[in-house]
Amino acid sequence: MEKIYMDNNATTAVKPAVLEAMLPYFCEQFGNPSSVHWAGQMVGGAIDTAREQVAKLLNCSAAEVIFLSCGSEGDNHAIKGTAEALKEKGNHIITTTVEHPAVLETCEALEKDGFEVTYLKVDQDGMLDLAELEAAITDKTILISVMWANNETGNIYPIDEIGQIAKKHKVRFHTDAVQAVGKVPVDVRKANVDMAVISGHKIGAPKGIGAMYLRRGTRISRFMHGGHQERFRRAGTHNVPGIVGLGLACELALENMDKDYTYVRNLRDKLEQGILSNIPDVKLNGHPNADLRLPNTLNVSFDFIEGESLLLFFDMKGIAASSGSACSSGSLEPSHVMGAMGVDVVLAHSSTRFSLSAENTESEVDFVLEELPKIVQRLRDMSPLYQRADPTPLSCDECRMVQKACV
Amino acid sequence: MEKIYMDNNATTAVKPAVLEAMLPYFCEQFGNPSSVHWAGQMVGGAIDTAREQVAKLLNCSAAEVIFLSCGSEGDNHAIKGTAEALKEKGNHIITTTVEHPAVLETCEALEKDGFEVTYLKVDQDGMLDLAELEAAITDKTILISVMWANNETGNIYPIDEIGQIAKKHKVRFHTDAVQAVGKVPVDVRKANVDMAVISGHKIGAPKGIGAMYLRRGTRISRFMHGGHQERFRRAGTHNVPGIVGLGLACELALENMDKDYTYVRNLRDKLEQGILSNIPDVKLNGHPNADLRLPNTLNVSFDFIEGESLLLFFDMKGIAASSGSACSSGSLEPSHVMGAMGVDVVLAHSSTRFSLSAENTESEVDFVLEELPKIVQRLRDMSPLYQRADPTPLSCDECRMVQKACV
Amino acid sequence: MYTEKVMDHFSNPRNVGEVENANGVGEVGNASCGDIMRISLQVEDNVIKDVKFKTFGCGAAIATSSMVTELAIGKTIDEALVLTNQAVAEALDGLPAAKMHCSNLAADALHEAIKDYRDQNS
Amino acid sequence: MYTEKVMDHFSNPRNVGEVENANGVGEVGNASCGDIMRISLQVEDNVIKDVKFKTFGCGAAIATSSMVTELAIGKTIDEALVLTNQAVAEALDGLPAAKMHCSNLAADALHEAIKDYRDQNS
Ligand SMILES: Cc1ncc(COP(=O)(O)O)c(C=O)c1O
Ligand SMILES: Cc1ncc(COP(=O)(O)O)c(C=O)c1O
Repeated sequence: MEKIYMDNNATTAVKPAVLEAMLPYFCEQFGNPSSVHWAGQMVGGAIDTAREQVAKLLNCSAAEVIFLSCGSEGDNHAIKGTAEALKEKGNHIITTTVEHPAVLETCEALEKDGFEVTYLKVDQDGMLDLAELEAAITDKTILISVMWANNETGNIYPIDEIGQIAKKHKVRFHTDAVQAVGKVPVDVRKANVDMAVISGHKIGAPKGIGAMYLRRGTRISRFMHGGHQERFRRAGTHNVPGIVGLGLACELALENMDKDYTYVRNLRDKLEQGILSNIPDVKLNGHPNADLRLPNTLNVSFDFIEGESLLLFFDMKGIAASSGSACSSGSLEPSHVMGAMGVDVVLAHSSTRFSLSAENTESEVDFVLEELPKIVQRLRDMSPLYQRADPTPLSCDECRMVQKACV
Repeated sequence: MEKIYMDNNATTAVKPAVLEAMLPYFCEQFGNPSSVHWAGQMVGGAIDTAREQVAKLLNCSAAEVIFLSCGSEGDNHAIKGTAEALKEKGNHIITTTVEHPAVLETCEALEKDGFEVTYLKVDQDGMLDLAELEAAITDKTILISVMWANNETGNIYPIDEIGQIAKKHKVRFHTDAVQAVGKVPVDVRKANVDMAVISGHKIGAPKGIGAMYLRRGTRISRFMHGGHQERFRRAGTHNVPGIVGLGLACELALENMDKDYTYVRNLRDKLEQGILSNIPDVKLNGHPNADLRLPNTLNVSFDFIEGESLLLFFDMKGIAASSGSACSSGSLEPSHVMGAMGVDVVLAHSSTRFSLSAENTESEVDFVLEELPKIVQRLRDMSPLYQRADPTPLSCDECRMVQKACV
Repeated sequence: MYTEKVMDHFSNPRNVGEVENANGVGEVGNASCGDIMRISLQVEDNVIKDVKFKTFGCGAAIATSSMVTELAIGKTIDEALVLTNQAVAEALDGLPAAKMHCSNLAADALHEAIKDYRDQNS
Repeated sequence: MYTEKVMDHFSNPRNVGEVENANGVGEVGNASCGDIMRISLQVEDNVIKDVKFKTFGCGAAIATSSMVTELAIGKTIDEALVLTNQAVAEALDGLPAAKMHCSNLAADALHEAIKDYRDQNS
């Protein structure tokens, strides 16, 4: 069976050229770059090069790039490090209800430590009201954290405008750029961002490596205490192969972005139109204007059915996608992003994300468009909600308790 | 020129079998193990296997193993996570003056947050007084953190006895086992340890992966907030190739420990005896009883000369070792471990660590023993301290200030 | 993640649908939780002659529903009433830990349907 | 880490030792910091006829010491006094940032030696 991978927002395959660039750094150039001797010195240049490559993609200087282990670490570091460093200045943080858990749960943890967090609502298209954002700023506000693009819907947020607002009010601005980077231009200087986080495995580099842009002069406390690596900003022996891989992936992303994502956008648009026009009771999640979404992301809900079973039927056809259903994500509730957008709970459970890459082909899209209607119909025929007369039973406290117990 | 790598406590080459095991997980089995589809499911088993392999080496159950990005992260997580989780119970932590910076600086950071930390002194051999440790325990003590073996001297601490003391007083016990694991038996169950940290790149796995043993039922706060990975204990997409590599490296370590480290011990002993008997004014750092040190580690000071220049002359002969000199480590002061042992400051600056592996050969040791005396003599002839009449100028406040400015 | 048996029942679910002229119908779960199971029965002389399910839910929910219909058919209602969710899971060679509670309610749905039958016929 | 010139001066240091019958000796640094530089001079008619160094310290310390002796030799003491640590570093094609202050004291040692010469001869 042919495998069709349409879950690139979850993770990507390492690009062959990236793996090849990494290979010498496992067994041969294996030194610790902090070491004085040949084994250490022979890898230092590779790290410098990678730092330049990352800096170029983000349009910052190499000295503003910190390597770390993943996107989650970057978000934790940026937010907790700011909270700790600026706690004399204020205790208020502004973020949104649609952030990744690495931001949301970090903010929730800070709330327990006495910080106050404003979680900005989004509208039904998943977009922010910038007037509301600006109005939320108080003289205690030390940080605005808004993701560059949303992982589930692909919605792109107006980072440049938010950067202007942050600058005007002299509030630090962090953006989780994990999903945006490599797919759309991410220019931290132009956007007036102080901190931006990226993750290797979303752009063809391996898992276990990420980076943070930290604008020169930005005061931040350490998150990972220990050695003097990364100029005392991140302890832990450098992950040299990972860093080399991330560097090259950034270079390739910059080089190929236009070409790759024009192509991907066409595929995605075809998939989108095919689904919306051929399957009844389907809802597009995210902004209806496709220009305001990442060119590779499509999120749709198929009414009356649940996401995990949809994914499993996809899987039997070799199609890999993802779902906002609680059952498939391991969380307690269906996607908080769908919830924030006011998507009906049944639709939230069936929200399905297709996230494409330049590796996908038109015939893969055709195949999905051919199989999808049959699978949806089959599950609908099995569903007690489909063509139902009485109202959908919605909430049940007991069941919710049972559910909490199951984690 | 032949390259002789004797800096395995800094980092190790990835074992070829380990790299081979990792390779399929970059480009082919690249899925996110949290995903429902084939791409995710095909890697889940690999993670389970790796977890078993780590658990077997540490003698714990697989469910007690948490994967994370490095040793430093493990130490941060164990200590900060305990401090946060048990802060209602007490605010006192006991550790030692010879811990790795990942422990020491984490404790120092906690002191700023109102925790009290006892840093146990060591004697001139670098050993602890267990009566002093026990006497330091108060009803506010929530954590004892003592490394299993020291990275600079190789000293092995009496973890079993400390485990008994911790158990008797019902205090949680964390050990940084980064240097011990794979070189000497690390049995967390026997030792009554609650938390133990290991790092891949010290045992032939790649950089950027580590693990923590967390005894079942041990309450700990999150360090990395975000996704539900590792049963809500560590956010961030799993570093699948790294995890696979760490697993196999643990299996190989268990399999080969006896054989490899009997061999390594012989080499180390030969190097040790050769240096001590052929070079005047040399001091052994660490416990004189070699059984109480890691079988691969030798730390010696060559009086009158400074470590970095020694390392650079070594390097010209292809020999990679490391030094406790401030100049070579990027820190402000010469090794805090040498300081804690009361080593004279000049000797501390010349402390040199040879850390061997099973890849080293007897002819390499012979070569080092042949070159070393010449290098030492050459540097001594250049040193104003060698055969000096007047006393060594020791401290200079101005210069210390200059030094602080240079980081 | 799932056993072969689960995948078999999930991909080829037995007894999908609604029993015509059912004399007992039970439904458990709700949309918020992401699982709704509906069982309809035809009981004759205390024996379950026909049973069908409709389920909105994940793989485990569908597989347990399918399995419970197989286990129930031909049983007396007293026998069916001692069927537990646990027994259904075991008949499927087990379920992932996270699914044991949330999506394993098929026996409950069956019991609800039997209760409905009894309520109607007493 | 180090430039070729640094490595050259470090691995083949010029003018190591102690000038016999020196008429000026200067020493800077201390053991705590890990750098001690000692310069001895032979001055004749205000010109540095001979200069040697002994240094305890890292690669940068040794290389700057060697370089300063090369730069100083043949200079008048007034010329030598305007030699800066910065100029020494530049003559070596630069030093790593972390070494610019800590290990770059060779010109200071030279100035101390000249001061000693003047103190002795005034
Ligand atoms: C004793 C000890 N603990 C912790 C660490 C930190 O490990 P990592 O570099 O993986 O963060 C090291 C190595 O540098 C070490 O030797
Ligand atoms: C928007 C966003 N932020 C953060 C992350 C976390 O990245 P990582 O898995 O590298 O920790 C992800 C991906 O999971 C993401 O999509």
